Order: sequence, then C-alpha cells, then structure tokens
Amino acid sequence: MELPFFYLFSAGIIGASLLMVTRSNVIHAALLLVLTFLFLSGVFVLAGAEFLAVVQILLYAGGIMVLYLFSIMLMNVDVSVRLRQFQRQTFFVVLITVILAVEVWVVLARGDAYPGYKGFAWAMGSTPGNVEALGAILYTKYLFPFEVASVLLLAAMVGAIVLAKRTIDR
Amino acid sequence: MADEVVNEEASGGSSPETEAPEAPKTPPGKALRELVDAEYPGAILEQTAYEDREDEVTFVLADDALVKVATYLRDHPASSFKILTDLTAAHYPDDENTFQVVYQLVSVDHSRLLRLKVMVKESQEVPTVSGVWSSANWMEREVYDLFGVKFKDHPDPRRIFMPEDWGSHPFRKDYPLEGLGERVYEKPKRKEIGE
Amino acid sequence: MVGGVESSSRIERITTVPGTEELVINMGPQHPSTHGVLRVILKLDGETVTDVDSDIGYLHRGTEKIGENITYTMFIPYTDRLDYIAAPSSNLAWVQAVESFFDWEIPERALFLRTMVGELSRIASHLLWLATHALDIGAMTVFLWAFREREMVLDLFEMAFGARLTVNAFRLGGLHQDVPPEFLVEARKFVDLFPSRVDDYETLLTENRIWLQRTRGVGVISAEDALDYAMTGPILRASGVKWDLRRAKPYAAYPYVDFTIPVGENGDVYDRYLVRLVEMRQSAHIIDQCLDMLPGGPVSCKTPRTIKPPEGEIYHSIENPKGEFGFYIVSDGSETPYRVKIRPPSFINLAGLKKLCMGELLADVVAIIGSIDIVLGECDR
Amino acid sequence: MIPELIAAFLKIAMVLGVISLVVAYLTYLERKIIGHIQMRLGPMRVGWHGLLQPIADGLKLFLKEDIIPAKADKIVFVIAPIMVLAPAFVVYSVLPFDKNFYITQVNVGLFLVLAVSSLGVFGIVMAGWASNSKYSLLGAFRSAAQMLSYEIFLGFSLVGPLMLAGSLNFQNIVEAQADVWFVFYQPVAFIVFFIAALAETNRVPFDLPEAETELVAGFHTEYSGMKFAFFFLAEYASIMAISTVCISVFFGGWGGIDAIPLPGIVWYLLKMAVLIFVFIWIRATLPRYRYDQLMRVGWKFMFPLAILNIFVTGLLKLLFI
Repeated sequence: MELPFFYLFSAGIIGASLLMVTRSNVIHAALLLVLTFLFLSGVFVLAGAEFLAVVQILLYAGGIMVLYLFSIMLMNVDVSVRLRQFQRQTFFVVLITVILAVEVWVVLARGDAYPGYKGFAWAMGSTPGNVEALGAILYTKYLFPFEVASVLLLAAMVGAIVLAKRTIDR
Repeated sequence: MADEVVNEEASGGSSPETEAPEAPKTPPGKALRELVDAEYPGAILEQTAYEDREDEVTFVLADDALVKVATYLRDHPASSFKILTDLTAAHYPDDENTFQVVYQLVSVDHSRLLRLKVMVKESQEVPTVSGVWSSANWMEREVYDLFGVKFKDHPDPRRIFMPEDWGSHPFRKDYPLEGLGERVYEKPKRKEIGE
Repeated sequence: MVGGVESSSRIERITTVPGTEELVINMGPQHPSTHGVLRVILKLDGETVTDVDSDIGYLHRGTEKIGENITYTMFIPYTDRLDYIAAPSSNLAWVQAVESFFDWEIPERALFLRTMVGELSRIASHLLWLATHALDIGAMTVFLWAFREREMVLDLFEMAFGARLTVNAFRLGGLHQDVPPEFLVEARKFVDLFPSRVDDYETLLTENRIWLQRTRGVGVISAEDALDYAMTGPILRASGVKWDLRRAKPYAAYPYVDFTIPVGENGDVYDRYLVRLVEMRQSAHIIDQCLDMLPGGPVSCKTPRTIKPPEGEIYHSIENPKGEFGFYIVSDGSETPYRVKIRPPSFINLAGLKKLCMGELLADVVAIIGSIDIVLGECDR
Repeated sequence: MIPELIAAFLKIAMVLGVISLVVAYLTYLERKIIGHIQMRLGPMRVGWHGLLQPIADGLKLFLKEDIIPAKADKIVFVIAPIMVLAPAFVVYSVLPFDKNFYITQVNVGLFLVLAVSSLGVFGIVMAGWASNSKYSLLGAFRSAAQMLSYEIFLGFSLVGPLMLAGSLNFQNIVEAQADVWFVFYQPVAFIVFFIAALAETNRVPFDLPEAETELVAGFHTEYSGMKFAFFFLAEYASIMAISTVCISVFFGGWGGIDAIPLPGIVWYLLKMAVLIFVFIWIRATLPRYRYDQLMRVGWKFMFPLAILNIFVTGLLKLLFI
C-alpha cells in the first residue's frame, strides 16, 4: 500500500524539481517548488512523520513560498523570461552536481557510521503521537540549540523591521 | 452623538435686505467701487448693475489689473470675496471684444455677490486667477475647452470635457449646430482659432 | 559570444533596481464606486495616493449650448437631466433664475410647494448618497434601507408630477398644476415616519467603530481650503463654514420656515456624513412646517405667452443638495437666452478631489469620492 | 485492500457530494437571510421560495462562456481556481461530523487543517498574478498579506484549547469537552479565533481582497463561468470548514445536552447553523475595514491577546492541574 505512493511522491519530487530548474519564468519555477514541497510532505507522511509533513506544508509552502512569490511578482518578470537561462556555467554546474551526488552516496552507503541518523524520523514515527516525542526532545535534549535559533530569528526579525521601516510624516 | 460634533444654531447669517432700506439712494456696489478705485485707480473700466440689485453688480476690469484686483478683493476685510463660485465666458463674434470672461465672486462674511468681467479680443490671453482661487483651475480649463480662450500661465492647460484631439471649441457662436460639422474626427485641425 | 555579453549587461540592468516604482491605477469610468462615468487616474506609492487626475466629460451633452437655442420654458426639462438625483432642485434653480428677470408675483402656495418638493428632492439625493457611500465602505444593509425610503419620495413625485426621476416639476411663474390632495396626506405620513428611519441608519453607522475608523480624519479639508476651492454645500459646512443659500439668500418659502444649519468641525468624511444626516432631518422638519402653513389659492401667476426677458444678465443660485447650484443667464431680449451657464456643484467640488486625496490610502479615495457626492450628469453637463 | 479502497472512495465521494450541495445552499441561505435583514425577500422565482436558485445559478455558471484574458498566463490562470478549491475540500478529510462520522483520523488533525487551508493563499496569489491586471494583483497581495497574518492569529488562538485537550486529534479534543465546552474556559481564544476566522474566509468586515467598490472584485476580477464558481464554492466551503473547526474546538463538536437525546450529527448541524447565521448577520451589519486598519487590528490587538492567552492558560494549567 505504501510503496506505490512512495514511488508516486518520489516521481513527483523529481519531476517537479526538474521542471522547476528548467523554467525560465520565475513564477512558474516558484510554483513548481511549492509542488515539490507538497510531494515531499507526502513522503514524510509515509515515513510516519506526520508532524514534520504538516510543518513542511504550513511553513515552507504556506508561509515562506508565499512571501517568495510576493517579492518575485513585484519584480519585472518579463525581463527574466527573455534572458538566456543557461550561461557559460555548465562545467561548474556539472562539477558541483557530481560532488554533491558523491557526497549523498557516501552518506547513504556508510549510514552505519552515523548512529544518530539511522531512522530518526522512523523511530519517532513508531511512537503513537510524534508531536509529544518531538516536543519532549526539543525542550529537553535540544533546548539550547532551540533557544539559540529563536534568539537568532528574533534578531533577524528586529533587523528586518529596522531596515524596512520608513518614517512617515502623517 | 450628532449634537456633539455638529453644533447647530437656531438661526444665523446676516440678512442683506435689512441694510438696503437704510441707504436707498446709494447705487449698489458703490462702496466696493470706491474700495477698488482707491487702491487701483483705473482698474475698473466700467460698472454695470442690473437695475438696483446689489448682487448683480458687475465691474469690467482691465485685463492686466485682473489678478491684483482679484487678490485685493479676496483679502480686504471689507470685501472678503473668498469664493470664486463661477467662471465662464460669453462669445460675441461681432463685437470688437469677442469674449467676455465672467467671474462670479461670493463673500461668505458679507453674504453678497460680485461679478467681474474681462473683455478680450480674439487671440488675446487672459491672466489666470488660479493662483488667487484654486477653484479657477478647472473652470478656466472649461472655458478654454469650450470657448478657446487661453489663460496665461495656467498650471494645467488641458481640455476638460472634450477629447484632447477635438479640433475646435463647441460653445462659440459660430460652431455649427447641425450636420457633421465639427464632429468629424478625420480632420481634427479644422479651425484652431487663436493660433 | 555576443549573446553572453549582452545578457550579462541585461543582468546588470535588472540588479540595479531603480528604487520603488509608482503604480498608476485607472479607476473608472465603469468602476462601481465612481458614481457614474468618472475616471480617476491614481498614482500610488504602495497604497498611498501620490497623484490624482480626474478625467471627466464622458457625459458632456452641451446642455448650455442647447439652452442657448431653445426658449426659456423649453429648457426646464433639460435641467432635469443635470442633477437627475434631485431633479426638482435643478428645475427650481432655472425657474427662479428666469423669474428674477421679471417682477412676477409668484403665488404663495406655489412657493411653499416648491420648497416642499425641493426639500423632498434633497432627501432623495441625500438618501442616494448615503446608500452608495455606505456601500462603498462595505455597509450593504444601509444601501437597501435608504432605497426603501427613497422609493417613498419618488412615489410622492410620481403622485404630484407623474414622473419619478426627471419630474419637470415647476414652470415659470409657479407650478403646472396643483398637487393632488393625497400628495399632502402621503407627504405628511412620510415626514412623520422619516426621522425614525434616519435613526435606523444612525444605529448602523454613526457609532459603529469600523465606520468611525473608516471616515474620521479621512479626506480632511480646512475651511480656508474649502473656500479656496469654492466647495459649497455639505462639504463647506462640514468644514465649519456656516454658509447656506437658503439662509443667506432666502428664496421660495425659506424665509417663513425655521430650520437649523448643521456645521461640522473637522471637515472630514465623517463630518460630511453627520451634516447630511442632520440636513435630512431638517428637510423633513421644513416639509412638516410647509404642510402646516400651506396656503390655498392658485399655484401659478399669469405669465406672458412668450417669455422675453429684458436685455441684461443674471446670476441666481440656490442650495442644491450637493452645493450651490446656479444659473448665469445673459439675455439679449429675445425668446432664447444668449448665454446659459450652469454653476454645477459637483464639477467644482470634484475639482478639489486631488486636494482631498493626496496622501490618503487607496481605499480612502473611494470613501472620499463618495463623501463629495457627485452626480456626473451635472458635472459634465 | 481493494474493498478498503473502494469504501474509502465512497466515503470521500459522499462527504464531497454532501458538502458541495450544502455549500450551494449556503449561498441560498445567505441571500435569504441578508434579504430579510434588508427588508426584501431574496430569491423567490426559481422553485418554492427560490429553493432551486442555487441549482439554477450553478447551471448558469456551467453554461457561461469561459474567458481567459489574452495577456493572462494561461496555465497558472487555469490552475489557480483549482488551487483555491482543492485545499478547501481537502480540509474535510480530517474534520469530524459525529463520533463515528469522519473520513479519517489523524494525530495532527487540527494542525493539518491549518496547514492545508493555508495553501489556499497560493490559488489567490496565482489568480491575481496570472490575470495580468492591476486590480487583480493588488487584490491578491492584499489577500495574501491578510491571510498570512490572520493564519498566525488563528493558529495561536487554538493553542490554548489544545493545551487543555492535550491533543491535536479532533476526536480527543471533542471528547475533552464532554463536560464543559472550551469556549467557557477560553473565551479570549474564542474571540480571537472568530475574528481571525472572519478574516481568513474573507468575510465582512475583512472582505478587502474582494472589495468590489475598491478593487472591482479583487483577485477574481478576470474570472468567469465555472472558474469563478470555483472561487465562490471555495469561499463557502472554507466558511463551513472553519465553522466546523470552531465547533469542534470551542463548542464540544457533536456533543450536546444530555437531557435532550439527539444524534450527534444533529447537534453538530444545529451549532453549525447558529454559527453560519452569525457569519451572515455580521456581513449584513458591518462596513469594511481599511487595509492598514485590518493589519493594525491583527498585529497590535489580536496577536498580543492570543499570546497572552497562551501564557495565562499555561500558567493556570501549571498551577491547578
């Protein structure tokens, strides 16, 4: 039951991301990225990480990508459509892709070397409500990184407000 | 609620009728005329009044004195014509002065009206009063649009009612009333009088 | 690799963003909230208005020119088509302007009936304004409630003149014929009912927080500026200038009736709203008094068969629901006027739109246009 | 496995069919109620008291010419209405209508509802951009900004009840209210939730994105025919969905008063009817907020309130439970 859906979602991810990088229209690319996210969250669900799946949709698709779309739509998209999409970068692109692929392959093949990695999500999925599990881990074991992240985000928010605020004399 | 913001009074406004019987012999507009003559002698070329009505007093002004007299009438407390309520023109194709440009002023403080007139020839430009009363802006545009009277230094000298490419000015007396006449779009530059 | 060089220069052009761009937006002439065929070209910085250019003239019919080629009597129906929301007011202005050439004794009954019908038209006009203005700001129910009462006014017009919108109400020298007796009964009923209906509108709007937020402090114009822009009517009064031609230059039966002139303080959209609401109540009050005082007798004086005013010129204006509505007539002694000029309140009030809108938000432009209360038939003429 | 799938499909088809019909009649209800509030009758001509009006409307929209503007981005233009409608219907997959009447149960049910409904923004932004019209684009931006902000308040307002229920699963939340509805424990959260729900569904006084008097009709200005109907359906479907969430979280879902033995679904429908009536009533009464005022209300009033509510709830829970 799960396998066909896994293939469906994986094919969706690969197809959508391939389409995404080949579109010359930025808006289309952004929308395809959203599609990729949706398929990805499907894979998360299959892995039993329902919470992660929902967060994926809520934050990445529903939140961040909308803001991306916002800023892209305010730019002059017509210009980008007429631009040459592939510059003389093919060599570097291929190089970096190969390096990345090798990296992923090594990590997957030597999975045993990272005991923490093995089935983190799967393990959590096996508990009845993984929200509780996630909450417990976040607020006990990973409390410090969590707090650091929140402070960083706060700083970023304040910075953004300071940068964006204009004085209006009205 | 309404009473808090809107203050109402049972009666108000001065009534000009009560002043009239006190000085029946004085021709209407005399005080105003003296006011202007004292400051700008010679600015008023002619004064006309419709019978003895105070609100129909008309001063015909020299065109170069228009702006300063207008400013003076607006600012002087005895006249205080704060509103330029109407600005129009009339076309007299047979007269020497083809156009009469008419300014209708209202004084809220004294509750009275005054008419100013400027007589201009065919291609003569009239100084704009849009610096004196902002309301003159659109009204002068209207007069230009419909009569072709041009206003010197007007801040926004465009047509207002008619299309931008309309050839002539429809309220002139020589504008044809029937037939295709000026309405033909193919020849927009038919008769641009004043150029 | 010419293409490569070209494209890199293009990239440069994109990456050097030229600050922010103003958005030019076209409102109208078929926009639902421009109240007719008004076209407004707005320049926006974000949602803030930085420039306003009104484009009018879509309804220009050359009414003044028509007036110069037909007789004085024939022009009365044309005045219906100026401010068609309050057609009797336009009729009244023209009829009185022509009558002021002569020394006719207009019968008192005609004067009172003219006042009544004029005030009914003020109610009709203000109701239409309230309905559309509230709808612009999103209050839909007021729209239909106001139309319910406007229907009653139009029924009264139909009873008296046989038409509902373009009523052709008055004639030179009085009225065409006396109103039917039922008219007076129905008018009394309406006047008794109407103030409670105004209370209903006020319940929905006057103290509504959202309404206050949308209208208070929006589209403010000072008394000085309002005078400078020759704005008249409720706009001028909302700015605090107590100028009402019914009181300043009394005509018809206004010298005999008692009414108050509402004055605002801030000159914002909210004050204009309050002023108009009080005016509606006052109109009902005036009609009430007219019904009490209505004398008998004829409704028209004897007028010559052909109306030839003496040579001369006249400017006569009355207090239309929208402001000062006047006629400047130049007579050359013949049957047709030499020059007719209409002093249109909508046109002149609309000229101040730019002044009112600068620095406001896009949504406020709709509220401000609504609060000016324009009717394009009279604006474009 | 196959019969299981068929059963699931049947269930889905049933819920979808019923919801489509109910949504269609919701428009009828709205027109009737607003009509009577405004001293008129509403639809009267088609069927008895206009009862067939929604069907006639649907038929009309089906048969209308489907116009795609020449300068529009055709693919995005066509996908956009689907992107709006799909999330509005997907939400129903986890919503409970009765103790045993639901499509599926998910551990993160409530969270999923929030996430999926947030996807509706995409449809709107896509519609606005693809129409290639300034009015549409402005409407889409407004809508997106509004929905993004109010989603946050919506989410935060739900945290309080969640802390009381201790679960994100709708069944558990409803069961936790067997004795006392959460609206009594969490009145502040309910107020914030209700206002945010109005904004989230683009209802008066927050109907800026489709303010016909300012932006003509906002993001769906250029749409016609069935595509337009999709937006319309989506709006009403999400009103129903958000009402269901509201009922489940604050009003005890299908639970009723023990003294009156009624099936759970009836209780649910009764509560739904009351809530929907309030939605419509508000539409008939209030004017529209301005854009900046809407944002101010949200960020300066509702956001702190929601946060405060979470804090107080946590404090009380720590102290007394």
